[in-house]
Amino acid sequence: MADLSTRVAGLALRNPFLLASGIWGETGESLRGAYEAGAGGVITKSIGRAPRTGYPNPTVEMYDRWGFLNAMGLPNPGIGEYPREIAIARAAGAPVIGSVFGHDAEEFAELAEAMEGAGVAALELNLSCPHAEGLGAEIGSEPEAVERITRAVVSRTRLPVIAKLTPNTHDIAALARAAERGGASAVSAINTVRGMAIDVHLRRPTLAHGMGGLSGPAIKPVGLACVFQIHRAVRIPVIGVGGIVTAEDALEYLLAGARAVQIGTAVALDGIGVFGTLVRDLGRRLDELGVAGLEELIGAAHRTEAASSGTGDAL
Amino acid sequence: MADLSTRVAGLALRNPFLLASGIWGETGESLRGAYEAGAGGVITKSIGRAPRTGYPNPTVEMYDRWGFLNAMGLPNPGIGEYPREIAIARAAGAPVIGSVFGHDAEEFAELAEAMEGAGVAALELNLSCPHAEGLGAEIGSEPEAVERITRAVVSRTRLPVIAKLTPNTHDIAALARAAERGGASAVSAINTVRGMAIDVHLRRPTLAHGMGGLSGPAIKPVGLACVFQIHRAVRIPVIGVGGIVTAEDALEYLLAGARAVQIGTAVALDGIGVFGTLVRDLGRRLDELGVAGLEELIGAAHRTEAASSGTGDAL
Amino acid sequence: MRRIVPVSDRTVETPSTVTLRFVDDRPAAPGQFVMLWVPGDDEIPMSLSYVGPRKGVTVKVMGATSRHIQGISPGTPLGIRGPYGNAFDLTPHRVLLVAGGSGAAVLAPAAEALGARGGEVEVALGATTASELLFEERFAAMGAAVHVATDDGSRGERGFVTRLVGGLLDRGRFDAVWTCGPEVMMQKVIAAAQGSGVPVVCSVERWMKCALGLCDACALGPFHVCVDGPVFPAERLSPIPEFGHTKHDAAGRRVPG
Amino acid sequence: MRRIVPVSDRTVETPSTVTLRFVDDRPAAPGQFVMLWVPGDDEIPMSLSYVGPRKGVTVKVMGATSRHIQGISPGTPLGIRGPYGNAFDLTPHRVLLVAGGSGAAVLAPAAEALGARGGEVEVALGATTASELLFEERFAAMGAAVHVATDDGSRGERGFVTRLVGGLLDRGRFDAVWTCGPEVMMQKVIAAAQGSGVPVVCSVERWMKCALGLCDACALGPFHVCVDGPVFPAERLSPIPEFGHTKHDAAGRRVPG
Ligand SMILES: Cc1cc2nc3c(=O)[nH]c(=O)nc-3n(C[C@H](O)[C@H](O)[C@H](O)COP(=O)(O)OP(=O)(O)OC[C@H]3O[C@@H](n4cnc5c(N)ncnc54)[C@H](O)[C@@H]3O)c2cc1C
Ligand SMILES: Cc1cc2nc3c(=O)[nH]c(=O)nc-3n(C[C@H](O)[C@H](O)[C@H](O)COP(=O)(O)OP(=O)(O)OC[C@H]3O[C@@H](n4cnc5c(N)ncnc54)[C@H](O)[C@@H]3O)c2cc1C
Ligand SMILES: Cc1cc2nc3c(=O)[nH]c(=O)nc-3n(C[C@H](O)[C@H](O)[C@H](O)COP(=O)(O)O)c2cc1C
Ligand SMILES: Cc1cc2nc3c(=O)[nH]c(=O)nc-3n(C[C@H](O)[C@H](O)[C@H](O)COP(=O)(O)O)c2cc1C
Ligand code: FES
Ligand code: FES
Repeated sequence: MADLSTRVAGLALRNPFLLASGIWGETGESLRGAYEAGAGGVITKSIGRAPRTGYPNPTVEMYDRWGFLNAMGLPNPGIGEYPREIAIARAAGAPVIGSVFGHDAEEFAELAEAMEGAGVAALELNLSCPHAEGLGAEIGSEPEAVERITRAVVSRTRLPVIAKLTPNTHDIAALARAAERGGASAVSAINTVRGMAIDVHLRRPTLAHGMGGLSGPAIKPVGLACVFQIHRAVRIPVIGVGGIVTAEDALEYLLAGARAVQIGTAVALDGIGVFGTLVRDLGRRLDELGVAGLEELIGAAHRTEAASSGTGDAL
Repeated sequence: MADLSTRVAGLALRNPFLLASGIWGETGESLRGAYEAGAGGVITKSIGRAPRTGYPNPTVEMYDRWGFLNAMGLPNPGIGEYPREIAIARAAGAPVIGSVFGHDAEEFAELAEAMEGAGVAALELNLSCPHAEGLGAEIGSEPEAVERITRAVVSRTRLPVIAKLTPNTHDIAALARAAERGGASAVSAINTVRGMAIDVHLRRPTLAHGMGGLSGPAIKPVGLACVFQIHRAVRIPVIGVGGIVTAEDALEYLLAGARAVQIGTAVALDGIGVFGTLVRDLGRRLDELGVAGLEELIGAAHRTEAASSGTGDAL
Repeated sequence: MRRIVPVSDRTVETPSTVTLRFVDDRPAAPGQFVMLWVPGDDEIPMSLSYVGPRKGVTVKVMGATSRHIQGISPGTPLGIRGPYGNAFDLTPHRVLLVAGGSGAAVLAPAAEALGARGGEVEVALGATTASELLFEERFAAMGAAVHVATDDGSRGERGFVTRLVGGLLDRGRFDAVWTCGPEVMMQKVIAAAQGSGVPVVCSVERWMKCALGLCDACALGPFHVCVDGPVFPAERLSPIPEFGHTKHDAAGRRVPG
Repeated sequence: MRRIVPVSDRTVETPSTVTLRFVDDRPAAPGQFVMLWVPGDDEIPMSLSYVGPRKGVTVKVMGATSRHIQGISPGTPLGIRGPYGNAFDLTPHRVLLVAGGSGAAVLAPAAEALGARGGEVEVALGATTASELLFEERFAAMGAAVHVATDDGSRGERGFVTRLVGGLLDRGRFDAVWTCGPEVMMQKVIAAAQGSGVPVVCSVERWMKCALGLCDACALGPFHVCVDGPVFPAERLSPIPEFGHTKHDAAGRRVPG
């Protein structure tokens, strides 16, 4: 079978499928469970300085299989208690990427240091949660802030730093360039797309917080566009996320330029077994295509485009 | 039956359902057809100074009923020839809103003058097409540009001006405020969300242009969030657009604050008969709810929210 | 996925427990729960105490939301989504039910479903005091023998209901024990059944947000109660250190409970 | 919606016309078309000249893309979406086919389908010159009488195929006329059938982009050829001023054509 391993941000992964942040990532047992189900690595829930309960319920709204709206509000036990969860996942051999969120560069840097202490293999900076006041995308939509925060974190840890970017911007490439200038080893794209649902009978938003973030198949085209644009704009690698459910979806992201991908909503759609299915199906698909490994595919959609650039005779 | 009429941007409409720009809007016969099928009014294809063929095919990609990706590239016959199409639609009694796009304020203003000459009832400024270089969202994502262009158009015509905004921004409320400062009578939100699809077998984007715009049910949550935010930010009315297929969808937009809505992709999903269905179903729904007219519903989701604001005991 | 249903009936079951009924035609099985949205307040998990098209939830006062729910009058619209989670396996023939507090809410429809298949139940029903015994008459109406214990001895045996379990297991030939109540209680039931060869099945609770197996709020060791539970065979729960000891709170901290 | 299909066979039909076959199991009816994507080049509408699971398109050279398509060798992957549009109504029993140029591409599968239902066709087949007569043998293989006209007189009647129509309608008892070719040709067919009482059905072409009834590129009066057509009864086309006179180009301008 084809070799599915990949390298990104200094991590050697057995396959490109990472558990996305905020999914199954509150407890060590769940992180371990995702890894044992086949994930190449796991990303923790975004962790902040202090414990946070998040928004009241309802925190989610599900459409047919194509879409999912959430406003969890970054619940997390706080960095003080979280290292024990990381330890459980690490004990099972899982490469753990620690996701952190904060209000400013200093807070991000402190959290990063604590995560390093807890033994994570890399950091992901949540610069992109679409529904948290003074956090996430509210700070992550300015290139200067992305650069400043990334630089602060990079200067305070030796870990590879991944900046997770928001699609709620007119120019995600500018955000990626800012992360690159700040010293990021990679960027992930995308976090959820700002969205809302309204209950017609009750005449009110269905999420307690009002605003939420859209995930699932509906945002795959948006994530692909972002990854494609970022791949053109920077030299650091991209990790694709948004709407991946099948191996075909993952291949689209690889072709757009992603060196690894994250799986979120698909866990709700198909259960944690989705990791096993993805690994099996991607392997089969590569065999069918006669492709030995991922390297040949990563970014290939750019090469094809360049090769034919409108001349009308390439095939 | 309930009264479905609404007023927005100086227009008195028999119902809130407008044909969205770029759908059935190239020819006068089609604009007329949409009006005769039941639309409250029609918006023309976005018209530029000179004829433009748009991008080569493939220009569209359709998912299951939930999503639609397009990169038409603003094909249009140019403002020189287009007035005859407007005349055909006007002869049938349709309120016609003229949509225009340009590279700068002067171009927008000239087009607006020509549209006024052609007898449209209002103007919609396309500040939001997500896939045209130097046009649409590329200029419409800066509040200053939105204000400048709106002001230039307002100063050169007596027509109500509607600024159509892009969701590809971190702060659509800022764009709406800019339009309001520039003198717009209303804003429409949203245009399509930037997106892409990649063919795994051919390893290339499926749209000839690469980047496209996502429309249809997938973007309804995004459009609702935008309309909700805009309604809070400005005093001028909002016209909602994005993913409306059913009367329930339209009601969500009205509750979020829209005074009228536009129908695009639903025409591909259900045919032009969708206008008749929407009018009938919205009327029935209002009767069921015991609501006499739209006014009571417009923006009601904001009022409910304010009434309960987290105290946990409102119902 | 979410439906808005008006409350059709409100019944005060005990001083601290109220049942609300509503019409909803989604199929549901005993053991499953819904996420119940009280608009403007909160959305919380509630087992279905009635699983037919006229569904019901039986709510015990815990805090602000459950108190609010109890005061809701017929006609009020509530949001529901689900039913979620798994259900009781109805293949055993004779089942001993051990219910503590609001635990009877989920065991009553299970007992009725078993009865409809020709099975039989015997019930050990516990409460703090006589007036708090939940669904005693409903169990009796099925023809079940109901054995009662109250903490204050105001009805039946004084003390915890778990004290009844050993004796009942010795006497009756049961194919299974189904239990729902505080986890310490369920642990005692498991202990009492140990050696009897009768398998124990527990319905457990954890904090719930998504109820879709995504957010991890309801993690219990390797399981997610919203999709893997809430019904678990005891042998899956017993090895989990948290069972009977800790829960995750809304922030995901491990707290006693 | 889009599938990638490798070309399985390439057949040169005439000096300017090539058929490409490919396997695709979506059901299709004669008259329908696909959007054929030549990656890196263009995506253009093509009627299905074979509608079974081994489908085919028969492409006449018009410009760059059709020339490119003609050169494609078996194994090359093409994109297709569809089939789109409506189909010929197969209820008439005896049908006169009038084909000009590549028009035979869409009429041939319609004739075969009619034959399979027990119907009969007679064919008036026109081309510029003898070697360009398309599908003459395919029609003959159905047992149909094929009447030929060429502009240069190199085969059959000299001149336009429409000259044959009046005489054929006088002789045969036809239930319908099906025609596909240049619009001026089809207008002449309609004129020739006028007064005969035999209904005429035309397959027309317009610029296509979405093929989903959305973008308006294919507008023809009140119709959209991609969803309302491409097959229209003559009485729906004749009142439209554009029919036989103007088309919309890729920019939506009204141009002669
Ligand atoms: C699967 C399941 C089925 C349940 N079935 C029933 C039932 O049939 N009858 C019944 O009375 N109760 C049931 N509960 C418990 C019920 O959900 C809580 O009692 C209720 O949420 C309390 O809310 P409150 O606002 O009144 O209390 P609060 O003051 O908000 O909290 C009190 C306690 O209630 C629990 N709680 C609060 N919110 C949640 C939440 N979102 N998810 C889980 N627990 C929460 C916590 O333990 C918390 O410490 C069930 C719980 C679960 C998980
Ligand atoms: C429903 C339908 C069925 C058709 N079936 C056949 C068929 O079976 N066999 C066949 O040979 N031809 C068929 N055509 C015509 C075919 O699509 C054009 O000949 C082809 O697009 C020419 O492309 P080109 O790039 O070679 O030419 P260009 O040089 O690009 O253009 C030459 C002419 O081709 C036409 N054309 C180009 N692009 C398009 C387009 N996207 N949509 C419509 N017309 C276009 C225009 O009239 C244009 O002026 C059909 C067209 C339609 C609308
Ligand atoms: C319930 C839920 C919680 C999430 N929490 C986080 C989070 O804490 N930090 C973060 O960076 N992203 C979070 N996300 C975003 C996901 O990691 C991911 O970027 C997004 O869901 C798109 O991927 P998907 O379509 O595969 O779900 C969350 C998403 C969901 C659905
Ligand atoms: C094929 C197509 C063409 C469009 N062309 C234009 C256009 O020319 N000008 C414009 O302002 N919006 C254009 N749009 C955007 C729509 O007007 C609308 O804002 C968007 O599709 C979202 O609405 P929907 O989900 O109902 O389609 C186009 C959309 C589609 C699908
Ligand atoms: S409640 Fe979210 S995983 Fe169970
Ligand atoms: S091709 Fe777009 S409407 Fe027909």
